[in-house]
Formats: sequence, structure tokens, C-alpha cells
Amino acid sequence: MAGKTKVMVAGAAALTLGLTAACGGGSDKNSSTTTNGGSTSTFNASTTQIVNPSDKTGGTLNLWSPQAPDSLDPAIAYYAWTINFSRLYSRTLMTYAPKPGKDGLTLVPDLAQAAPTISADGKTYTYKLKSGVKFDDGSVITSKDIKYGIERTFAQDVLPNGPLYAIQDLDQGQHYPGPYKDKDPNKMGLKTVETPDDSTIIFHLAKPNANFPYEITMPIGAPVPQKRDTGEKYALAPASSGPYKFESINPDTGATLVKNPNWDPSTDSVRKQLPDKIVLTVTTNADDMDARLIAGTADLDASQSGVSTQARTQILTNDKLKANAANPNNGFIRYAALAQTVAPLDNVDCRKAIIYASDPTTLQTARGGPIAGGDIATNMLPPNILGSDVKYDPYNRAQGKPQLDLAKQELQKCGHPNGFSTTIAVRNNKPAEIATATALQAALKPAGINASIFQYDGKLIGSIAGSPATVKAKNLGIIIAGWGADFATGYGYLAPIAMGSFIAQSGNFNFPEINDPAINAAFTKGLSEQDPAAAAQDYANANHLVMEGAYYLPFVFDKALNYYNPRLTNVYFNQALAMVDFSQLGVSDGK
Amino acid sequence: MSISSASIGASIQRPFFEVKDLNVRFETDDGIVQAVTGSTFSLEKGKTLGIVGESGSGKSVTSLAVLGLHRTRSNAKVTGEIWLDDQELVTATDEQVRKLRGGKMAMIFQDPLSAMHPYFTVGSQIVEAYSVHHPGVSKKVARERAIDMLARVGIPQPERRFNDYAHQFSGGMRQRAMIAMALVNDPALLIADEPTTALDVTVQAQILDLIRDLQEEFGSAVIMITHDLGVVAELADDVLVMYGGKVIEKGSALDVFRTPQHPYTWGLLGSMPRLDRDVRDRLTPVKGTPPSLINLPDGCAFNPRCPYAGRNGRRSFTEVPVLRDGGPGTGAGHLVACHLPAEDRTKIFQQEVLPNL
Amino acid sequence: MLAYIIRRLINAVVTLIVVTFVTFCVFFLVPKLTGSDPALLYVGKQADPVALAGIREKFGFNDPLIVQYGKFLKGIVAGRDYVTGADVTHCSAPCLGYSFKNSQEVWPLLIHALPVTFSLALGAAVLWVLMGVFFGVVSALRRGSIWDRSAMTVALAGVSLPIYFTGLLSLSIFVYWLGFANPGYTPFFDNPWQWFTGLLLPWITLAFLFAATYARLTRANMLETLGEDYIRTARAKGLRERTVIGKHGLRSGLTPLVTVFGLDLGALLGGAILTEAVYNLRGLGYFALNSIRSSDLPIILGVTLFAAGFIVIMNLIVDLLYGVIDPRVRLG
Amino acid sequence: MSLGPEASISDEITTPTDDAAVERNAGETAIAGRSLKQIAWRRLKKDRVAVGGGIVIIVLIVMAILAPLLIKLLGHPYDEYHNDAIDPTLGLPKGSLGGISKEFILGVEPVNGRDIFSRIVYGAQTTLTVAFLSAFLSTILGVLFGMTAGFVGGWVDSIISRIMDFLLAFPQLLFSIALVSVLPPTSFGLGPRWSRVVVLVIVIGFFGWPYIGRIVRGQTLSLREREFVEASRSLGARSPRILFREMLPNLAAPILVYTTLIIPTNILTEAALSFLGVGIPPPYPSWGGMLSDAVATYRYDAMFMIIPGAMIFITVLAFNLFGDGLRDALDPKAH
Repeated sequence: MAGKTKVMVAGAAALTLGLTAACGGGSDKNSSTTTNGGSTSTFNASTTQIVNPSDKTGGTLNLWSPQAPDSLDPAIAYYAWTINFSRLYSRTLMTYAPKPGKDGLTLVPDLAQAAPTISADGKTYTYKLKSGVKFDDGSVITSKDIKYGIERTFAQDVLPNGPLYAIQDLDQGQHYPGPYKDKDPNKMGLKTVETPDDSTIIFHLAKPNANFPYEITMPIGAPVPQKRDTGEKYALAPASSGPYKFESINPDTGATLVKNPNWDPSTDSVRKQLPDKIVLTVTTNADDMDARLIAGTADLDASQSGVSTQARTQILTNDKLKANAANPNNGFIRYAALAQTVAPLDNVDCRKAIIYASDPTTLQTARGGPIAGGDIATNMLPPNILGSDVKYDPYNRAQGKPQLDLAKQELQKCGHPNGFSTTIAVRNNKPAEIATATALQAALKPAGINASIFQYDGKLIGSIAGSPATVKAKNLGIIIAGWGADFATGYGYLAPIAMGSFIAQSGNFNFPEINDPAINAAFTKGLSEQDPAAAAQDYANANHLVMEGAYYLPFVFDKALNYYNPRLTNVYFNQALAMVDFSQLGVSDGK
Repeated sequence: MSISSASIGASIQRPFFEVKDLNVRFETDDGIVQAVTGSTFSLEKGKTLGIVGESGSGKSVTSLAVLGLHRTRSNAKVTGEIWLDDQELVTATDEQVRKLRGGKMAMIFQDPLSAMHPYFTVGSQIVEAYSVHHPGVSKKVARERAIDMLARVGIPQPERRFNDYAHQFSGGMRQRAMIAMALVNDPALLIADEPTTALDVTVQAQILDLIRDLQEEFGSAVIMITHDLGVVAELADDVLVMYGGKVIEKGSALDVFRTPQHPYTWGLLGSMPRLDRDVRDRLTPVKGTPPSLINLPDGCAFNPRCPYAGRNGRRSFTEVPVLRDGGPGTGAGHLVACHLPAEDRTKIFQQEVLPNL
Repeated sequence: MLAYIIRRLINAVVTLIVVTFVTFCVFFLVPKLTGSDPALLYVGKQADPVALAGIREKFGFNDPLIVQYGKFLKGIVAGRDYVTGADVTHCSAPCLGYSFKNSQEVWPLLIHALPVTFSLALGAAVLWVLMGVFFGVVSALRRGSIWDRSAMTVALAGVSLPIYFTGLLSLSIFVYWLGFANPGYTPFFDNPWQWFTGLLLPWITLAFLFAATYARLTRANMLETLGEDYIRTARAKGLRERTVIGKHGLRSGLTPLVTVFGLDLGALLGGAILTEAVYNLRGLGYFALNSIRSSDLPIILGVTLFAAGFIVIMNLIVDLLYGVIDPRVRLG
Repeated sequence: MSLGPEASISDEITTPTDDAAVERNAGETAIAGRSLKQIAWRRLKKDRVAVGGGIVIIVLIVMAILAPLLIKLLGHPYDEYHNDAIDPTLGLPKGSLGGISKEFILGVEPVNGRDIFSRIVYGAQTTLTVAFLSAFLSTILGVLFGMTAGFVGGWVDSIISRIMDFLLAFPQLLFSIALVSVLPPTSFGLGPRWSRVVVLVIVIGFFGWPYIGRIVRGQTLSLREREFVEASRSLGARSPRILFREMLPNLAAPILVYTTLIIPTNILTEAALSFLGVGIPPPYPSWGGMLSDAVATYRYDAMFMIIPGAMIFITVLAFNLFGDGLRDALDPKAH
């Protein structure tokens, strides 16, 4: 079973394998600069270079977030920013290189001595661990700690909501219940992972999967010492293998990290240990957080979800502030899925009518406009994915206006010349999605398409929009959603939302229930290609087929406008993490 | 006859208490309420004046005017003269009047339950009344005085009752406590506003006896306000009958009861239950309702209810009768405000009213 | 007296049980009626069948409603263990449930939120009582004057203003225009001055609303009291006007306020939802709102119980207090 | 006062179970009958402030009823987007004062450029409908239960009184938010807008009835002992007849006053629920919802906050003024 991709709650975890340099903000040429400690920053500078490079130590890094972390437990952490944050206290076998641009997409050894040895059939991965790497309590990190960490993700009843990659790749029919119900006295009962000695770990896959190294680079691959595991309460005191360890944690209000004395920089070529202390403050007041960022009493929005509307205005209208901001593409597309199980959207022309009738600009504005929302999306592959082509615009959306005459023609073709009625399903906890739903509703009206809006509890997406039966029963013809891949390959991004084998009875994300043999074949072919460029061609092909089938109405290639305190050092946008890399940050004034 | 009204006998010496041409009016959103118009009377020490009338006739307003209790109401306007022991009260300062209140002149209110503060003990309220007029007196002395007063008005176990609240007293006891509070400073003028209305008959008699005894003991002048002529008959030396804010008949108790002059007074007498009357006889109440003080009837205020109003042509409906001597057959100082000729009144009373009383 | 208190306490407990039962029923039945599964709320979007079964077992969602409710009640008294296989999560008494969203027991979570709501409510209460009583009394004494009219106009405007509007207005004026710091909560013992300054704006905004009501109420009560016979008696005794108003008038004019104040404070202690929402204060009300938005039932139940508890307790206190301040009231 | 959003639970109107004013008032009504109505009407007409409030209320009602016409004359459809009126980068209205112009007389909403004027007008529809109907529901329930409790007495009275106490001890706003948020968006065969209106009416109306119920119960208790009731009972009248023919007319004045005074509270509650995101669903306008939307932009587009806020304020104030005037007019003791 292929990697399950997620609809992000907060931001993106776009782990890019490809070679494309996703360079955001290309449309915003400006000359605003700011000077800090001799180096200069310009708008979007951090997306292409390291801003304020420095090795100065000391001080406190003040991270703020308008949203609590989903969990600090590595088995659960799935928000893009908590994955990024976890790198401060959790190491994995491999991790992303701390470099701007496409270099940041490559995996470099972390706990492992080197890249894994892969068997000829591509099914066995063998990693050798560095020696002398310790947890914060001084105990040595062994391969069993890594295996135990992976086993924990199997205990879905105790630790739900985390990535399921380990189960999908490694269970292989064992029905391993997780370590808490493991009959093995050492709790090492997962058969597909071997730890012949303390420094070797071997993974046996059922079939080749080039994504596997990336999957266990997520925090699920972090070591967890069994003797310190407290089940679901582990999130309140996770062990540290990284440069920082927790001094205190309150899941709702934040956490304080201090230097981990047992972290040895000579074993870690990736992370820095510059500030003495890192404080994560969870606030309920996003406006206050933005005000603090601008005032300099907060350093960075850890959620990287973009500043609020008011601060956006303030930043964009002030060149000085703008110089410390960036809006890179975050690998998400916001779109409406057109469910072909719901009449009359079973008819491709009716779906096309919706696409033509929609107003690209109002949808873009509803998402936050060109800078904070994103560029008008023209197709279903985001720009940072190999095979994407933003110029591919089959429905002529980039010009920004609705095309009512074309919509009417399509309606004629589909046998509803006077329009029809349908329902827009939207999560009630996403103001921007609700805004796009109402914008779409308003745009469809002149074409005679009467859409009513159905709001549902966002937490129930898996059983409402994600349940084909519910979609059909409630006539949810149009489903507003957003998508960011865990792995930014064409397969990783598009297959879960366009390939027939991904249709599930609950938790489905292939909302339109696309099961087109031609599309399925394109994905299968792409997965088997050894040459990335050839694979990219297959995915481009799949993208074309998806667009021709009018299953999706893309809104924007998502962007988020973020601001950082000019005193921060080593600020850069990591394309794999899809945000500023926290592990490199320091403060220039030592406070 | 003890009436020494200022209109008769221009003595240089003022009576102990005298009210001259008292007017009280209130401005309300619904119009001007002319509560008392041109009220004039006087009273000597040791004597009792009964003021009789229905509710809204101005009797209570008059007594409150005497105590200066309209001063706190911004919409009240009081004119005329009020003399107490050679001191004029209408023009006196607030502070002067306040010092007299509760001291030289005191008042017993109608409903002692609502007239006593529910949250303070009865004793403390009496102490308060004493202390304010005896600054410098210790709490202990004040307390002893209060207990002494409670004992004198006939409250058993005064020491214990001192700490009770008004609601813990029975009706009669409460009225006694009220009287104790009024008398605690030996007032020279005591105004009792319907002191027995809320009480049952046996207690009524006890309270009246008490007031009479205390008056003899303290030698106070007493104004007894009531709508009950029986009470007046029992206590009063002089009687004042008020209607629609005006004095309509005034005279010694003896005269007013023997030869009442005003048809309204006849009505009042007719509505008074008497022990010597046959129970089968029906009481004859005064027909109709009291007039609105905002909108008094033209002419004689009593005309809508007066069975004899038509006897003078339109006069009763156009001309306000003045208070003047009752004419032949009445005692000295017996005054009445009625358009009926004196002879007619005598005749009507003798022939039509008296037999039914 | 003791018997009375015991009887009232029993009453209070019964009320709280009914409150929880109603809340419990609604939030367990409504998802059933609308065809969704409470277990889904815990596992989130993945809806993994293993996880779902585990959650159902753990929470006892398979039990009948009354059994679930019984377990909930028992948890409050004796604590509760959530068991799946060998994994046991203990929730010690008083256990209001366990929020699996962030792996925390509800009770300490709410206790943690209490100081914020307490600070907000009590600080505002002091302000509004002082302001309300002052303006109410002065208006009553100068009835019809310019002072009275303007105070009552402001008060009427005050009761007509929604707090989320005044809150936003105050923020735009004081924080964004005049540049005061954004309101926020600092624990009193961490820094009393910050505690004070951080809550000043919420206090004033909240107090303004209540002060308006209290001014109207005080004025009405005082006017009624000043018209009472015993005030006339007090004057007739020759008491100074100061004593008449200050002692006899206030004593009975303000006594009814005790009831209202008790109820208002009780309601507010359960969470000043709107104020906390506008100023982003993390009190009980904020918690409640958040848990409602994320359908975190254990917390919703907990906050409802807390809120009802405060109202019931304040009611009891008010009644007991009345027995002391109003001699006419006999408890028993 | 219903679930008065974070307002004092008891304004003057909640105390009067034992308020002499009302008792006397009812007594007056009993005696004076029709004439009190005339007196009250005369007083009300003289009360300029109350008349002002009444006029504002009438204007609002007319505005709500004529909404489609007004929009045709002065505005744009409430759900029509006007992208050209919005600065695309910032999402804020072009021009000063939130885009107020001849075209858009109250400006446009940020982000989508919808006509604020038409959204205010349509918002009045929902606000007034919810406020009136929920007050009506509270009154019906309150009168029904209050009169039953007061008239029948005994265990019926204790049960109803207990229920009223219980409801008053209930964290109502909290519960309403929770309840409304879990209810399905469409029900009763109505569209999303009106089905939510019905839900709001039921929730607000339901939590409001104990306030009226307590007052009516107290009134009924005192009326029950009055002569005219005794008289009709002794003449053999049956209970329902006594209740509806003899007592109800005498309760009319206080019921009218408290119904009027519960309306502004209901407006505030409806707006609060909309503000907290459980009111009328988009794209249908509601004042509270607009205020809630304004939270995102009020520093740079203050008008979008001020206009709906001021509308709520003016409407509530008008009802309060009118209600106060009505109470004063019907309560002779106030003078």
C-alpha cells in the first residue's frame, strides 16, 4: 500500500524529492531591504539564501505559535511545524540538509553513519548508527530505541493521529498491536525490523519503496527509550536526542527547551546549538503574536501559517517590515473537488461549467490575495513538484475572470441549460475555506448554478467528505479542501487524490472518486520509472488527464506571508520542511 | 372652649402651635397636585386636636408639612406659616427643622411595620432617635433610656425585646414601640397619624389609652389624624374635618359631634359604627369617591357627592365656599365651609340626618 | 441552620447531577441522531478501524448511555481507569474525564484555567460594584437632575452595548491607536503589576457593561427605598440626611443587590466566554469555546459542570448571606 | 434575562417577583381595567424618549420587511461579490471609510466586496425575527407554566419552580453554543438560513421562559387571592375560564413589559452566538457574524466593525428605551 498523504491542519509538510527549485514569490519584485548586524535582508531573501549567517551563541529564541502543537510525541507529531520543531529534540537516521533551495531536499546522515545500504531488490534497508550518540539522560542511543519508536506508531488505540507509514510498510500481515500489547518480553515483537546489534537496524519491506527513507525521516523514525515511555503521556516528557531538551511542557501554553549537555556536536553535522534557551509560547491571540513579532518581543511564528490580515497590511505597506518577510510557496494547492458520484456532476460538462463559472480572483482574494494567499492555480500539480507546469492552464484561469459564456455552453452540453442545484461542503473551522465556499457560491449563481453551503465539523472530514457514502447521501457535489504532500513527488502529491486505488470508504481523500484506468496507469508507470525526468512526464500526463476530466477546480498555489525578527541569525527557508528551519536559528544580540 | 384660632381674638401671644394658610402642592408628571389649600388651625399644650378625613383629604400631608418632611422632595412646594413655640418652621433652615424633628415635635406613623426599619433592631432605632438629640450621651445611657421607654409604653421584658426586630413584634407591640420611639425625647408636640388603623379593636383601645396617659404625663400637645370619628370623639378637644385638601369644618369636639354643620361631616358620622345602635341598621357610607387632587371639581369640592348641592342653584358648582362661622346654633369658633344657609343646615341635620344616626 | 445548609447542599448536588446528565445526554445523543460517531472525534481524520475500536473500548462508547454516565459519575468520586489491553490510563479523582486530544485530565486543566477567569471576574466585579453603586446612589439622590439623566443615559447605552463590540472598540482605541500593550494574563504571583495592567482593559470593558446594569438597579432600589415609610420615620426622628441615606437608605437599598451580584458573579466565574474570546484570555470560557469547536466532550462536560457549580454555590452563599443581612429571612 | 450574553443576569426586570410595583400595577389593572390602558397610552405618548425608541423600532421593522425593495433601490444583492471594490493585495476596501461611496452607501466588506448596506438590511431580518419569535416563545412558555404553577399550586408548582430554578442555574450561553454547534445545518425542511433561525428561536426562547415564568407565577399567586377571582370561583366558574378570562387580562400589562424587555436581550444573544460562529451560516448576513468577520480587519477597516456594532447598539437601545417607557407608563408607582 502506498504512502498515505494527509490534509494538513496547519501548514504543509512538503518533502520534496524532485530537482525543481521551488522559488516562491517570483512575482513580487521589490527592492526593500533592511540592515541588521552588517548583513542585509530583502523580501523573500530567506527563500534563496541564509540570512544573517552567524555562529554567535547565547540568548533565548522566542518561538510563538497561535496554535498548540498537535503533539510533541514523535509518534504523533504530524503538523509540518511540529515536525520541524521536533528536530530540535529528536534525531532520525537521516535528515534534511540545512540548505536553502533545492539542496535542502536531500537527505544526509544524522543518527546513521551514512546513507542506508539498499538490497538489490530494493526491499531491504540497512542502517549503521554512529557510536557514542546519547539521550539527554546520558544513555546511549541504540538501534533498539529506533525500533521501539517505530513500534509505538502501531499502537493506534493509544497514540492515534500520527503518520501511518510504518504500519503500511512494515506490518505485512503481522497485525502487530504496538509495544503495549506486545507479547515479547523485550517489546521487540515487530518482525520486519531487525536489530542484530545495538548499532545496526534492518528494515524488510514487502515491495520496493523509494519513499521509505523519507517516511522514517518524519519523527516516527526518532528513537524512544522504552524505559522512559509513558504511553500517551510521553508527549509531556519526551526524551531528547537532539541539541535541546525539554525543561517544561504544557501542551496548551507552550514549552521551554534548554541545551542538552549530552548532545555532542561532533556527531551532528546538521543542527546548531546557538541559543541557550528556546521558548515556545502558544498564544490564543494571533494579533498579539503578530504585534510582538513586529515589535521584536517574539522571534518567529513557529506555525509558519502566515501573519493575520491586520499584520499583513502593516507589513506590506511598510518596506522596512517587508524586508524581514517572505512568502514562499508551501507546496499546497487549495481547491474544490467535484464529486462525480453526485448528479449532475457525474457529467463532465457540468463539472466544466462549474470551473468556467468560478471567479479565479474572488477565490484568490478569499484565500488572502496574491501575496498571502497564493497565485491563481491553473492545474493540480504545485510548482515545487517535478512535472508541474504552471503555464498549463486548460481552463484559462490565469486571466482572473469568470467565463460565463463558456460555462453556459457547458451547461447546454450537459443538459442543464438553466443551471442546477448542488451543495458545497466545507469545514467549519477553516475561515478561509468558508470564504472560498461563499465566493464560489456567489460566482456560480449568475450561471444558474445554485449551490448551498454545508458546513461540517472539520475534525470529521474523514467520515463526511472522506466517506463516499456520505458524499452521495448528502449530495456533496463540491468539496472544498487543500492538499499538501508528505513527499513532493508527482505520485506522492497527486495519486492519493486522483488514483482509483486510494478510494477508501472512510478517510478518503480522493473526493471525486477518480478511478480512470488511464490515470491509474500513468501513476503505476511513474512509480516504476527509475529516471525522475521520465516519471515526471508520467505525472504531468496524469495531471493533464485529471484536469481534462474536470475533477478539480484548483484555487491557488498556496503561499503564506511570514515575518521574522531581524535579530534572528541563519534564517533560511528549507524546501523539504516547507518553512524556516528552526534548527539553525540563533539570536544576534545574545538576549 | 379652647379653640384660640388666630381669626378670633387678636392676642399678641401666639398659641403654642399654629398653622396659618398652609398650602402644599406637588408637581408631578401627570399635573399639579394641590394637596393642602389654605389650612389654618392652632393648638395649645396639653390639648388634643383631631384631624378627620378620608384618605387623600390632605390630613397626612399637613402633618408631614409640619415636620418639614416635604423638604426632601424636590417637587413639593409648601407655603404659609407654621409656628411652634414662637418659631416659624416653613422659613426655618433645614438644620433648624431637623433639630426639632423627633425632639420638640415627634410623629407616630400609621403602619408601624413599614414605618420601622426592617434591618435594625427596635431598640437601636429608639437609641438612634435619642442619641441624635442628645449628642454626647453614652450608648449605655441611651440604651437604658430606650429600655425605660419600652417599659413605659407597656412592652413586657423590654430588655429582651430591645434586641428584636420589628417583624418579631406583634402589631400592638410594634405600635407601642413606635410610640416609645416618638416619645423618647419628650416631644412638646406629638402627631399621631392613624395610630390605630392597622390594629384590632381591643388593641386600638389600649393604644389610645396609652397615648392619653402619656399625654397627661408629658403634657404634650397632640394632633390625632384619623378617618375614624370614634377615635376623635374619645380623645380630641378640637376637631378639624378636611376634604379635598381643605379644612371644611372646625370646632370643639363637642360642637362638631353635637351640631355638625357640613354635609360631609354628616356623612362621616353616618358611617361611624356605634355600640348603641341596632345592628340591623345599615351604615350609610359617604357615597362616591374622594376627588382627584390634580383635578378638583369646580366650586365646592364636595359637590359631586353632596346630596344638597343643587339647593343653591349653580353656586356649589361654581363658587368655592369659604370657612366661616357656623351661624346660629353653633358654638363659638365652630366654623364651616358650606354654601347651605345655616338654617337649612340645622333643619336638614335635625330632620334628615340625626334620625338615621 | 446546619440542617438548612445540609439540605441546600444536597439540593445543589442534585442540581449539578441533573445538569451533567442533561449535558451528557445531549452530547452523547446528538452525534448518534445526526449519524456521527463520537469515537471519530478522538481519532481524527484517519478513521483507522483499529484505532476506532480501541477508542470505543477505552471510552466505553459501546456501553449504554446510562452505564457511560454512571462511569462518569463514579470517576468524579473515585477516579477512573481507562483501559485498553495492558495500557491503563489513570485519571485520579475528581475525574471529570480525560481529554485525549492533548492527553490530559480535564480537572487539572480546568483548575489551571480558573485563575484567569477568577482574576477577570473578581477584578471586574470590584470595579462594577463600586461604579454601579456610586452612580446609582448619586442618581437616585439627585433624581431628575442633569447628573441623573446623563448617568442613566450612559447606563442605558451601557446595557445596550454588546461586549464583543466594546471589546473590539477598546482594543482599537487603546491598543492600536494609543499604543497600550495588548491585554493578557500574567499570574498574580509572577508579577502583580503585569497581572494588573494586562487585565485592566478587560476589567474596564466587562465592568462597564455590568456597572451600567448595577447603576440602573441601584438607582431603582434606592428610589424605592427612599420612598419607604421607614425612611420617613428616620427623617421624622431628626436624623441627619447623611445618616438617613447612608445608614437607613443604603442598608436596604443595596441588600437586593447581593442576590443579583451573587448570581452574576457565579455565572461569570463559570467563564466569561465573550470577554475571554475578545481578549484572548485563556480562562474557563475560552476553554469551553475551544472545546466546543473541537468537540472535546470531556472538557465541555467539565466546564458545564464547573459553571453550574459556581452558579449553585453562589446561590447558596447568597441565601446564607441573606440569613445574616436580612433579619426577616429565617433559614430553615 | 435569558442567556443575556455576559450581561447581568438580573436587570431590573428579573427582580420583581416580589416587587411591589408590579403587584400594585396588577392591582391597578384589576380595578381600573380599560382606563389604565388609556392612561398608559397617554403617558407613553408623552415620553419622548420612549416614542423615539418606538420609531426606531418601526423603522427597523419596515426596513427588514422592505429589504428586497431597498436593496434594489440603494444596494446590491447581499451575496454579490465586488472584487473591483477591493484592493487585491491587502483584501481591504478601496477608498477611505471602508469603501463608502455613492455606489456602496455603507461601504463594502473586506476580502469579498459585498455591499454592507444590503447585508445590514438583511441582517435586520434575521435579528428581528429571532428576537421577536424567541421573546414570543419565552412568553408563551413562561405564561403557560407560570400561570399553571401559580394557579394550581401544590406539587405542580414545586416541580415547575424547581425546573425554573434549574434552568436559571444552567450555564446557558455555554450550553447554547455547544448545542447549536452540533445541530445539523438544515432542518425543518428549511434552507440553512431559516432553519438556523428556527434553532436560535427555540434555544433562546427556551432559556428565556423561566424569567417570564417566575414573574407570572408571582402575579398569579397574588391574583388568585383577589376578590374577583374568588367571586368568579364562587359563581362556579371553572379553572380554565378563571385563568384565561379573569386572570390573563390582569397579567397582560406585566407580560407586555417583560416581553418587550426580553427582546433586546435576545438580540444581544443572537448576535453573540453569531459572533461566536454558531449563528446564521454564511453567506447569509447577520450583524454578529459581520462583527466576527471584522475581527480580522478592524484595525485597517474600522467601518466594517463600527457599522454592524452600531446597528446592534441602536436596535438594542431602541428596544430598551421603549421597554423602559412602557414599564413606566404601565406602572403608576413610577411617578
